Amino acid sequence: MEITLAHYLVLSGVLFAIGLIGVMRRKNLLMLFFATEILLNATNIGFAAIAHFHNDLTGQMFAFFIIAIAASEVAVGLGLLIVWYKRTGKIDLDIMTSMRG
Amino acid sequence: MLEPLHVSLASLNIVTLAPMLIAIVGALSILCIDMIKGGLHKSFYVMVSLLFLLLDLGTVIDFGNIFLKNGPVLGMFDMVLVDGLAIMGQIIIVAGSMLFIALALTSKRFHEYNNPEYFSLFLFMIAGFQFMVATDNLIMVFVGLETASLALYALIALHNRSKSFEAAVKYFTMGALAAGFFAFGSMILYAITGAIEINQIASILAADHYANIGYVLVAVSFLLAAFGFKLSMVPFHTWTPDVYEGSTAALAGYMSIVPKIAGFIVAMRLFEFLVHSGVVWLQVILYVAVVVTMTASNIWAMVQTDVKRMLAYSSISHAGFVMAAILIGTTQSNTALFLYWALLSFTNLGAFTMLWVSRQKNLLPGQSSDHPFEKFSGLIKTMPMAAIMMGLFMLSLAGIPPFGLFWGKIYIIASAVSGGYTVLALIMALNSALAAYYYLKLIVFMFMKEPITEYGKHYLTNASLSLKTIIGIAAIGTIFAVVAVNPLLKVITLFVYNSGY
Amino acid sequence: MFEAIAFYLFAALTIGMFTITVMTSQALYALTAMAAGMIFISAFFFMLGADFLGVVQIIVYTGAVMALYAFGMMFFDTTRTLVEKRNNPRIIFILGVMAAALIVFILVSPIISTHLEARYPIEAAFGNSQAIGMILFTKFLVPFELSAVMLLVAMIAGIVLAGKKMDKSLTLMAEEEIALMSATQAPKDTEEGAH
Amino acid sequence: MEIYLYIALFAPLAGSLFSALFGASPKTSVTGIVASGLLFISFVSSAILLDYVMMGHTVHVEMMTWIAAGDLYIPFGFVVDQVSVVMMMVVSIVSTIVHIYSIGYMDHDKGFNRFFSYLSAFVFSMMILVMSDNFLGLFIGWEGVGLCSWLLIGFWYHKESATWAANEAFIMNRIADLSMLVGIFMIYWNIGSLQYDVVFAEISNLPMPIITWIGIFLFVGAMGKSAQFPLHTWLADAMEGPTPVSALIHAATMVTAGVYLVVRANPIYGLIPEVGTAIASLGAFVAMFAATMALVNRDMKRIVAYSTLSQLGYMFVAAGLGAYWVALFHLMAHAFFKALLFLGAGNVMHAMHDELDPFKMGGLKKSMKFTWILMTLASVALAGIYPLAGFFSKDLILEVAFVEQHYVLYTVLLLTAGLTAFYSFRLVALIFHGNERHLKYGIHPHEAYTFMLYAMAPLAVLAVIAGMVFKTPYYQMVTHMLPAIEYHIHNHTTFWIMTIGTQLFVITAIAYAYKKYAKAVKVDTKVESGFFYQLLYNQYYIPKIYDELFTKPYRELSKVAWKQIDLKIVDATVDGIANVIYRMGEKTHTMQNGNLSSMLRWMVIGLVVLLVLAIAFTVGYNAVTMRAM
Amino acid sequence: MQEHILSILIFFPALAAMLGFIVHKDSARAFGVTVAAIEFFLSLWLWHLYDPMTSGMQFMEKAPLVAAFGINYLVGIDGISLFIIILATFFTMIGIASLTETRRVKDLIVTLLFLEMTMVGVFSALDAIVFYVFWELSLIPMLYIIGAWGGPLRIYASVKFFLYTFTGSLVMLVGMLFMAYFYFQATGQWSFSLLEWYRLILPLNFQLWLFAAFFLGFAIKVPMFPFHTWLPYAHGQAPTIGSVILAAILLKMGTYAFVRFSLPLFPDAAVYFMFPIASLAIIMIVYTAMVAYAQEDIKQVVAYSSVSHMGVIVLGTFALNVEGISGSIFLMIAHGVVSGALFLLVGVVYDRRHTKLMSEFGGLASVMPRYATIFGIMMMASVGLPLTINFVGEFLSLLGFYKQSHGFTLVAGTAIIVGAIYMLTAYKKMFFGTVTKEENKYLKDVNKTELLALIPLVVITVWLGVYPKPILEPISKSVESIVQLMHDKAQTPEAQKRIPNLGNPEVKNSQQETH
Repeated sequence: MEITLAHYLVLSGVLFAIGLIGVMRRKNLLMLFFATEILLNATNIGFAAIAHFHNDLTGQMFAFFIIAIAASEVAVGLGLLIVWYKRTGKIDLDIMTSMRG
Repeated sequence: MLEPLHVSLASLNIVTLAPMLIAIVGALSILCIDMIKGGLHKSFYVMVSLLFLLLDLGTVIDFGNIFLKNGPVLGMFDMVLVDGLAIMGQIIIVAGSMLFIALALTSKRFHEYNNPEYFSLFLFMIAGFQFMVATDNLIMVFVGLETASLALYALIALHNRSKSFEAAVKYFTMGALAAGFFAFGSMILYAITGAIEINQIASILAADHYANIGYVLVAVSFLLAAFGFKLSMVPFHTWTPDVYEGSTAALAGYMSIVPKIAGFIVAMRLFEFLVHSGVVWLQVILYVAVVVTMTASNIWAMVQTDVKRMLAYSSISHAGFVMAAILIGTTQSNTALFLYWALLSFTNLGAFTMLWVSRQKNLLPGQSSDHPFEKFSGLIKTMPMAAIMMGLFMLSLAGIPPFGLFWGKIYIIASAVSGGYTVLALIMALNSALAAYYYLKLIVFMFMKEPITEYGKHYLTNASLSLKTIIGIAAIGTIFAVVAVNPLLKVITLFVYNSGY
Repeated sequence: MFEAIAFYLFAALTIGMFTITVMTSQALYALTAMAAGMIFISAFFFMLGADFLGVVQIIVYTGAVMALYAFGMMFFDTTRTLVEKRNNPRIIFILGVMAAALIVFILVSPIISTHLEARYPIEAAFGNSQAIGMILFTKFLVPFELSAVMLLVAMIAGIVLAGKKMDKSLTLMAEEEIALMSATQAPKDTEEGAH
Repeated sequence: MEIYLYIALFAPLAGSLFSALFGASPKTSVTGIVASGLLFISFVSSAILLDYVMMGHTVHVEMMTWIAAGDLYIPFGFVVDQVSVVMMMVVSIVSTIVHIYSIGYMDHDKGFNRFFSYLSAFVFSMMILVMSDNFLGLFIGWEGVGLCSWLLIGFWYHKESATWAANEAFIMNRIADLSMLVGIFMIYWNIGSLQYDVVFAEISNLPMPIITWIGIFLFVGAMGKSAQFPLHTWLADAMEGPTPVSALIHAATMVTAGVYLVVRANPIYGLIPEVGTAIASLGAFVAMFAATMALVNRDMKRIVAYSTLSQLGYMFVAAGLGAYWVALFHLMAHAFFKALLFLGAGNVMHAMHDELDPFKMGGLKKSMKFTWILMTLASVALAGIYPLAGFFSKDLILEVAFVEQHYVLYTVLLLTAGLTAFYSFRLVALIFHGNERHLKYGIHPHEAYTFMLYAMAPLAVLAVIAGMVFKTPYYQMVTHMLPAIEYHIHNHTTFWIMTIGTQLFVITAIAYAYKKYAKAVKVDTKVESGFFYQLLYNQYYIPKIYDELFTKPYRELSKVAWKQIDLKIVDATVDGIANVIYRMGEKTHTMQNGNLSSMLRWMVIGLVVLLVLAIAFTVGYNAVTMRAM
Repeated sequence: MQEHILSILIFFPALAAMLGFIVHKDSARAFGVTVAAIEFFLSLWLWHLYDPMTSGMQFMEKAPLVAAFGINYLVGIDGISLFIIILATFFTMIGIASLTETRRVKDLIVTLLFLEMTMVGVFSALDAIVFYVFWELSLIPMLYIIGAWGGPLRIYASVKFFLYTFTGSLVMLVGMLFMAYFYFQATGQWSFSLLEWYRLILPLNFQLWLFAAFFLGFAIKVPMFPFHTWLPYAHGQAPTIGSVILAAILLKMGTYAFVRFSLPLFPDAAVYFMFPIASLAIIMIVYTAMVAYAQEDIKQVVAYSSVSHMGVIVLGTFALNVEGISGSIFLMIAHGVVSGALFLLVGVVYDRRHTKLMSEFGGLASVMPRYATIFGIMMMASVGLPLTINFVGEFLSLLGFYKQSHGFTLVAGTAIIVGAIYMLTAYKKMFFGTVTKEENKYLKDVNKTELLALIPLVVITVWLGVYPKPILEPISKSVESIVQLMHDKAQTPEAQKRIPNLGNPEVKNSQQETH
């Protein structure tokens, strides 16, 4: 049984879906950010696999940059979270509804 | 072992990086200046930023001249693409930023302007957007986009009040999700084509005769979702009103112009080749998306009680309107897109600045948002000039001739007509009527109602000479737009046509 | 065969870990599970011959990102369980499953493309890291530099946002207060800037 | 001669404008005198023109262009020919007299000046009507007299009944005017001109149905002005106006405009005898119909008005039967004696303090001798007793009917003649004879101003001699234009039997009237409660029917149109669309509930929808391409 | 100066309005009157310069606006627009002169002057986009006038007015763009010049669609049934000056546009839609007359009467022959004068009593005789009495349409009946009877200022009723060229039959001169 590209892609898809579920169901902002990390990681697997099966480095490069982006996002995200937490004492997103309509 | 690579410097075209580098250098120098001598007045930073942006704009315009002579230029291992779209986009980005950065010169003190980092981030953001439009490499797009977005999140939050934090967090989170979409979409495109340059993707797909149509569509779905977020297409628009409300009027106005044009340019590069290759699905989806975005946001804008939120919905609707140009996909429509956006920048600049000058620091008791309609009640009696200006911008937004946006509007509708999208043209026209309602609502408040005294005190208190000048510029740009339309049209057509769009 | 076993093993592990991350109500569990999941992912990278990527994955994610999150968690004091209200979990479930099903459905079909050609082929002759280095500093130089800028932006943003500067709103403070504050805090601020 | 034409035409206008200058100021007799004087001038000019026309000339002037667009060319053109000059004379004589009379009659009225302004304006309009040389010019006058009639009926505007009657008159006339306009349109589009000479020259070239329709439409127009059934109700109500107005407008001149039109358009009607017969039949019917209503009415002026209506019927019989000159002749004679009758009635009213019910009068011959004489004279003339004017003109119509072998018409007209005599003398008897019933109401009658009586005198003279003296010269003159047909019963025996028989019949009717009403008035309750009496008294219930059938439904329908249709359907639809859109906004903008989680969900939903669509499309696409392969 | 007189005429009021901001508010009215008077005399001068013997456009001016897109500032007038322009300047002058408003007069004056610019602009524009610009721009001053100086429901009324007309004109805009696109396809160049569009002969099905698009915009403006419901509100709530201008000029834009755009551009479609439109016109005439009859508010009566009269105008326009079209254009002017005057008159009594309900009045004829007289004259003009201005137009319009259909004209002719019914009834309610209300007993009659406005209108009403030639002749001449153009362009046999061929109008004109 050979592991094909499709296997990796399916894995990537499944992980992405898990990420989506997390994004949708998390009310804790911190854990919501975890879910977005999962999304990016899922994509990374896909890129690496495609790069492998196409025998091409570009995919790996893309994955590399995605990792960089993910790291930056964490920094900014945490920064935002901290100010928010300092202001409200909570990181529950359900209280974040002062603007609506 | 690896052979050393010999790359001639000339072939790199390093100069293509110049505009972005100027912005980055500007950002860095602001940081350095702050380190050397802190506590400088914000006007200093505004002027420094303006200077760098001016340089930036100068180089871009210079590229424009070169482009008209030589056609599109690739640089830095084909990472940087300087074609008409990129130049037009950069001009709008940089010029728009110049106009909006000056809005920091308020008479009141606001938290963010006392932080030099604000200006530095602002310039970084511009660099990010410039990278984003000046390439057709998806990685570059992605990284540029993220650079700009991260800076933007920080800029919003720097306003330092809970609403702005809330706005930033919402924007950030949704942005992260959209980034995931973008990444996944690019991955699928890469999977089927092995390329991440849009023009190569296009040619490979064409060579395959779209054999993997399913994959293409899934990829397009993801990318549409990602850009739908950036361009605030329904139902990916939900961040827009909240973020606009949470940030300052100045920044909200900025967001309604600059990030979107960057998004449009990428969307243009990404989707138009698909539309042209007869991917019916995409045409239909775009059609539906355009119509729904325009209509739904117009309807929602009607029921708003806050002017800034109303303008947020209105900017969604404008985005939908302009998205139609991408759907139509002719040279005329792409020209119309730029024309429309250029004109919109002036009008929106004016409208948001009018909000900005009326900004008070604290909400009054019973006031739930910064700019409720009641605040503008009877403005014609208390401050006639302000009322007339605001009225002017509203009329322009509503597309009443001969004010700025009207010309953009007719050109887009005309392109729809000549592109064969008659029904779309009608829908667009009728949507303008819907939109007129809420713009009119503000006019009604300003011109036809009695002033509410407690708000009267707070109007125009944030105004300064520079802000008034900007309003003046915006007003002149709006009123006399007709003079500029012809040259703009000629230039834009040249740029767009020569870029192959 | 070995590859298959490894794939399924790690796939199961990753999916499991991430499911825990998404489903658990304990932030600590979630964090731990995610860190584990990240490491398992790096296994795929190694399997796929992307050694460099695998290493980066471990260092950046498990090292840097997770550390950041851990700091954050300590700050937020979220080790206690956080009760998350869910209004309609069914929608989430349906949407999630649908998304997964759709993606899987489309991805199981084989990719047939005759025009694929590797433009930066992975050559066995030299190591992956070398190849990466090669193209990273030629072809991908600009994105690389740009991501440096991006990281700088992220850093500035993080510092500005999380720093003390945001504790008090300059917008709302009176003029005298600011004067007072800058007098007392000025040295500190510069110190912070120097870091 | 043209100068006289202009004088005849514009002198009344000058009078009107002069009086109008004083419209808002208090009474000055100057206005009355000047207006009357100017009318007299007009009369003199008309007389000069008559003389000129008698010599066989006609005067035709074109003053200026009025409307010219495309092929349409309508000037202000005026013609004085044999027909119009007769009308001009009638109009100018009667109006001059009425003007002078009014100086006395309106003596105490606040609106004295205004009155003369309106009255002279009326004369001017009438002059335009008769002198115009084209149909549209005629229409100007036609509408002008309508306007003045409206003004004058509603002269006492504080009276509800007066203003109501004024509006009724105007609106009813408008109905007819529409038909007239349509007639004019037809003429224009078929002939290309509205000038009489052109039209009459070309009319015979048109296909028969078109001529017929033109005839019908024009006649319907005439019906309105001449108050023919079914557009007659306004005339009786118009008696709300001051009595001189009734004398001038609603007896002598305006109401005869319809007859004038038919006479004028004789080249048209000459081609369509069937329409003529219909006109004659309608005329006969109206003659009878109006006379019956006059029998029982208790309003002096209304009785006279019905008699006018009845006489108009006579005229239409003549005109319908092609005896245009006879119609015109009766028109003229009728103008004199009917105006006289009205003015007499005016005197009575004055004396009786505007009491109109003859049953509340009586024995007035003592205090108002001259009036009595004049009114009796007029009534005799109306009844058609030899040798007064009515005899010559009315009996001629009977002869016409007989000669043309319309025996039914003849019988009807004959009977009507009897009725006419009866009700005329019923009125005279009730007013001037018997007990002085008015004393009961504390009214002490007095004779009118002498100058008013003098003013009436010429009319009396004309009423007496018009038939005898004018008949021959008139005949000679008008037959230049109108078909010259002598209506003689060639059998002398028949002629004499008929003439004497008619006279006897009429005299019997007079005698009966005197017998019944001259002495004491017995109110026969049995008769009065009878069906026929009530039917006649209520004018055949026609006003009521109109009210129920047209006025009320129209009012209700209008209400429905406004409240139900306009507000609730048309406007509500527009507002409804707007509201639906707005509601949609209100309902759906809660989608933006501010919760980040749902925002994210919206994004995922969007993505999933896109994916579903993508896959659906792919599956469909593949299926199609597979089949194609 | 003569060659730029139209531009001067258009932009002078706007320029003056700008300066008007500086004028002290006490002198604002005097300033407004001065400017409006100058403008009026300029327009009279224009008439003086106008050569009535030519049927084409005169005083043409052209300047490129957006050359790349074929938009030019192109203005010019012919006999049709000339008099409406004069009417507009005249009414602005009269309106300002008789202004009784006391609240924020300066704003009002400035707004009115801007409005004047747009009005003159609409009627002199020969480029579709320029036309559209002025067309839309005219909404804004009106919106402000109604919304700021109006009655209690003013905001609803003004917004409704704006949105309704705006929606219609947007559809029209799409039509215009389509038209330009056709021109582009035919010639390879964008152009919005009407005169160049006239040369296009479109296939029937395109004509139908385009006609419909234009129609919607115009019909709402006219306003035609069933798009008329904004009008009663607008009139009901607008201040006197607003109603006057709205009724006298703004409504005419719609019917004018029919003549300028719909007929010559789409002759076949005009014939195709002739009867449907005539039906609508008849519904307008009869139905709104009935609605007018049911009104309780005198201003609403006049407002609905406007709709009814506009029906006659539309009918005349779609007679598609010289008589009908000339008549309808003349009626536009006539109706402008008469309804303008009627609204002024209603304003007189409103100023005194602050109510417009007819039941509040009664017997005014004895209290205000001069007022009653003038009202009476205008009312009679409104019901179309001969020798008043309205008659000429009404007669010609109906006469014209009679050529096309007997039955329709017969029904439409009921205008003269139903018109009389509501007008006379209203007049009776207001002026006749006895004075019952104490407040009405001492009402002042019209004063000098009001007479200043009303007397000229009375004079015009009678003068043009008696001697319409100076206006009718140039109109007729210009209409002839339009009809001929339509005939020449007509493709369907039906259209060729219905639109008369005038032969060579020049030859015919000279013949008429000798005549």
